[in-house]
Amino acid sequence: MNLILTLRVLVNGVLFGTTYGIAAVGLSLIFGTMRIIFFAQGTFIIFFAYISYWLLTLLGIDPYLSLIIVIPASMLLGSALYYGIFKEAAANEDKNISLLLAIGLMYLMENFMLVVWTPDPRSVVTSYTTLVFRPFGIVIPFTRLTTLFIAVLTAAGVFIFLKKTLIGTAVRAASEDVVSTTLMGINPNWVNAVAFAIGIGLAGVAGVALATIYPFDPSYGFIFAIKALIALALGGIGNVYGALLGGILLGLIESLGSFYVGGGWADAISYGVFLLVLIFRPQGLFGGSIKKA
Amino acid sequence: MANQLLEVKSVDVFYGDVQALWEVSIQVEEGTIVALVGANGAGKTTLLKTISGINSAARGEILFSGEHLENLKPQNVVDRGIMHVPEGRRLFANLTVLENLRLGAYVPRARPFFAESLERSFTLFPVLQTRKNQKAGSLSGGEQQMLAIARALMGRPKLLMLDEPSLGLSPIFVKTIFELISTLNEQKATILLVEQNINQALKIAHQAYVLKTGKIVMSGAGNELLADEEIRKAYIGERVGRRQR
Amino acid sequence: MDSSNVVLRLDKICKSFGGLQVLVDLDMNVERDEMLGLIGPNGAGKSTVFNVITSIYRPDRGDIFFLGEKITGLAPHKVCHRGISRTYQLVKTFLKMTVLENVMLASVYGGKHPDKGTMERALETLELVELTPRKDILATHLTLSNRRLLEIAMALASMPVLTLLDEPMAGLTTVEIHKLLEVIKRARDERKFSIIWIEHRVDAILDFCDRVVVLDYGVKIADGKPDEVANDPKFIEAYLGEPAA
Amino acid sequence: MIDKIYSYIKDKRHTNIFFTVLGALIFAIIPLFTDVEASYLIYFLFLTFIHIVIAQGWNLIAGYAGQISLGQNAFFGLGAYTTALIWLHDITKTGYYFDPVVMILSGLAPVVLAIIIGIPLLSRLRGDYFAFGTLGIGQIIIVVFLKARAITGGADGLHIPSTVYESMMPYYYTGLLLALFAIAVVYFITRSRIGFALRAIREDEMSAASHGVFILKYKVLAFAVGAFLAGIAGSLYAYYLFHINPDSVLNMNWLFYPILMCVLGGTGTIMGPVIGAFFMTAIFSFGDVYFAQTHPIVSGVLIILVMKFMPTGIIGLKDRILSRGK
Repeated sequence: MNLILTLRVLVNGVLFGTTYGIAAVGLSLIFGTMRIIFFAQGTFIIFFAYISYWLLTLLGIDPYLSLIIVIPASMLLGSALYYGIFKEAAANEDKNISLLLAIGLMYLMENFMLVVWTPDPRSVVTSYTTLVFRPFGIVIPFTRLTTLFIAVLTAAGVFIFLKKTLIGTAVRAASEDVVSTTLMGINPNWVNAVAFAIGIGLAGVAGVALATIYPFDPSYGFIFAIKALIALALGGIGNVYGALLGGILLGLIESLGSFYVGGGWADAISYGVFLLVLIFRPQGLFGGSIKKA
Repeated sequence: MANQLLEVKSVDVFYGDVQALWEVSIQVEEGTIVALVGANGAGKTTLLKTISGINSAARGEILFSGEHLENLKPQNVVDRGIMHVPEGRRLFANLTVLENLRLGAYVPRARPFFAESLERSFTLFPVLQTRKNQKAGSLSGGEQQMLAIARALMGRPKLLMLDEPSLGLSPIFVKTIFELISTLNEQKATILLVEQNINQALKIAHQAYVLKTGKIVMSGAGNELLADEEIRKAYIGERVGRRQR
Repeated sequence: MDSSNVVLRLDKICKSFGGLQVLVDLDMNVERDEMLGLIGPNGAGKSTVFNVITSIYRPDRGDIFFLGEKITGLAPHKVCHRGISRTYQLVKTFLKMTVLENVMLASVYGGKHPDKGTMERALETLELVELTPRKDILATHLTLSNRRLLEIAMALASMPVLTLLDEPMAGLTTVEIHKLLEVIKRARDERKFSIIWIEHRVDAILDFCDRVVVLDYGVKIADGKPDEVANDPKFIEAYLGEPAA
Repeated sequence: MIDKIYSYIKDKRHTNIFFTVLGALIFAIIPLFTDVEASYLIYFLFLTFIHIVIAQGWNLIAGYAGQISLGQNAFFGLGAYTTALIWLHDITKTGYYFDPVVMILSGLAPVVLAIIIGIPLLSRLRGDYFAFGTLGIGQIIIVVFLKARAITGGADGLHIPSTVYESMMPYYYTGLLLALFAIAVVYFITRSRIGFALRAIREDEMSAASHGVFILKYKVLAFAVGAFLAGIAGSLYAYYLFHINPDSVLNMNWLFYPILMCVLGGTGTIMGPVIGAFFMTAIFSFGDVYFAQTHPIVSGVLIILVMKFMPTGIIGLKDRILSRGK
């Protein structure tokens, strides 16, 4: 049944791609206000996957329930990171320094995790880990479906925040013109800190979601950062909505790539697509052109 | 002298090693229009940016209702009641008209009056009401300038600073903008206006200062300066405007 | 039309940014060894003309001919090799390089010249702008006026046929302006080349240029001898705004 | 006579040359006074030399031309694999240890990759976007090497027969020579007319172009030379490891080490990466010996602290202290 197989591949791609999508939305927000790619995003995702793992194994807290702790904690951590590390670099508008700071942070986090959790892969195992639905012969694991659900919910939450709240509008405004926002009386540090809080908060959500689906180890953070970056580029850097679509598209590309070309090639294919997009359509596949102020 | 809303006293400003303003002093009386005129590069925009806290003054004082502004960040200056409409408008092009206006009323001082201010803006600029859900970037140049001014008014400014509001607009819109500035003033707004359109600016200004290479070279009532032949020299040089040589 | 004497010809150049027409069907000629002034109010499109000539922007429509050959769309460095050099409104010298290194860069990469070595040309040009005593200090330590002179030296070090000067006098004091004018005059006497000169100081343009082109909203509104242009009402209106009353 | 030497050194242009030559002489005689086969010092210096080579490569592209490359691990790994493959198949028929031809070829293979990838990336992308574009080169090379199992041995990698190993001596001197070579290459490129172009591009691309600099050509050149240096560093490392696989020569440490060393010492200066390499290797080696597990955390903290408090590196620290005294 080739059709069913293809469908299964597609569904899996979408289900997994949403995790990339949430990560990319976080990257996109931080990029919008700070103009830097926050390389450590992937590493933080893995970090929160470990936190979720700890909460389960040490305290017996269900991963999905742990979101109640992880989301506020990660948002707090995000704003603390901004004020502690990135504030001066943001004020000096020195992008290279911010970039290297992010690299340093990623390096630090990854090695921290190696020490605390060793390089051996861990996975979160619960009673529902092996639960599977089979509508029309398509195999859909329960955890992936939940991930999709959480991703959609989170993305909707972020979009509503950006669209409906005043501070959300300010974040979008700052990603267009920071000076102009300060002339409205908006404190740029506040906006950046909010972007960081949401960015790392999304890493928290993505981390928990990832932990329920896949075994993970510390080095996976770097790969995930690249994946999120690819998703971002596909969607258009700075385009928050595009980032989510870009993530789903990347999930599809990987899923189709590993099915039709062979497992292991998926990384190379998605990277190839990424390069082509960067070179020929730097504004991304969705939406209009990048407007230069 | 009556109520001085803004007093700039002997301000020096540098860009790196280069001095851009030399002992500049101006006063803005409450309820008046004050114009800053002068050639490009004379330091008009620099002065506005210094008042609004984007640039910092190396020396001198800036007093607003008697309060020092020199070391405040731009967001805190806005908090005190100064709204600055920068050159080139700098709207948030991908945000809607309404969202732009909402951000104009961001400061806590103005936020509670949002609905009231919005109504006033829509009365002043009916066209903005019809386009309120359109992206700011899709407006025409003149409409964008209106939105920029409306956005600043949302902040309920005690002082409104306009940097080249007529720049890049077609002559018809230039006229509209100047009429608007007069109207605002009749409604008791205090306005500090930077303009290259010298005739129009001086015509509506109560008081004017002429800047040349970072220094105030002349000042006086708008209509006095308008009649003064010297100002043309200060502005675009000796030979322009003379009938015959 | 006798075109043998024309070095640069713009043919119906159009350029717009995001729906805003910046240049509209612009025709313009520069003759050999001519000093052409390009003036107009802020936002008239003057700098865009330079950016189009030096291929930083590609025109939407129209063509540019230099020494009889089409140069539209040529890479910027190739335009320089053909013999067009320029300065920028915001001085763009290389701050972390010494004065001599800056000029060397221009003479090494600006184009090949059989008779003179690159070092010889660099030193000679520095002499021309009187910066020889400062040749070993970093450009960042120069004053603004010396940085402008350095940028002019860089523009001349490639032995150009045509040089584009973008507001070389902006931000300078009267004394510095006199020196700059002197240097440009001397360079022209010694080297023989054409200049297009954008300037806000209209008096200087009228005094020094052989011919003046006036732009307003991207449209050429006057083109002629300085005296004719100075008394053209269209020009005065473009500059001062509509006459008051 | 002494006065003459002193004034020669005092001249800023000669200081770097003087210290490099002096350093080279000192390092050249060190093995005469130590037990080369047992000394940790020799191993430490050997590692430092490799680090200097790859750091100078990044220094040229990022520090001098201003284009941050995040793909140096790909070039390093490609160089290592090239050496291993030529050695195993005896392609050059020379077959001896530290064959210069093999090492040069191992530098050239990354150059080809750098040119193929560099031209489209550098002609279309600026700043961050270029950095992103280079980021995945390492990943794509890993995938290719894993998949081309017949040639590369897949995840297990390639084994060079370690029986040829006799002494640490040739490693040490080859490393020293390559480090000097890398310093000299970057020094002479930056002092030549190419150096003008690179520095101009770093400061302002548009202005450089309007002064006649063919920007793409020089950016690609810097990228390619950086790849060459990474490649020969990889080659030397392959000779040392005997067993190379994606994990050992393509891991992201080889992406971060050069950045870390340049940033630590001072990017865009000739001696910065050298100082940075000594510092970083010392810290890492010390950490390896005394607290093996946690030392990479320390280096992460170090990057952050350096970027936060002395963004111009150790070299820049000197200038900052001097200017504070003013």
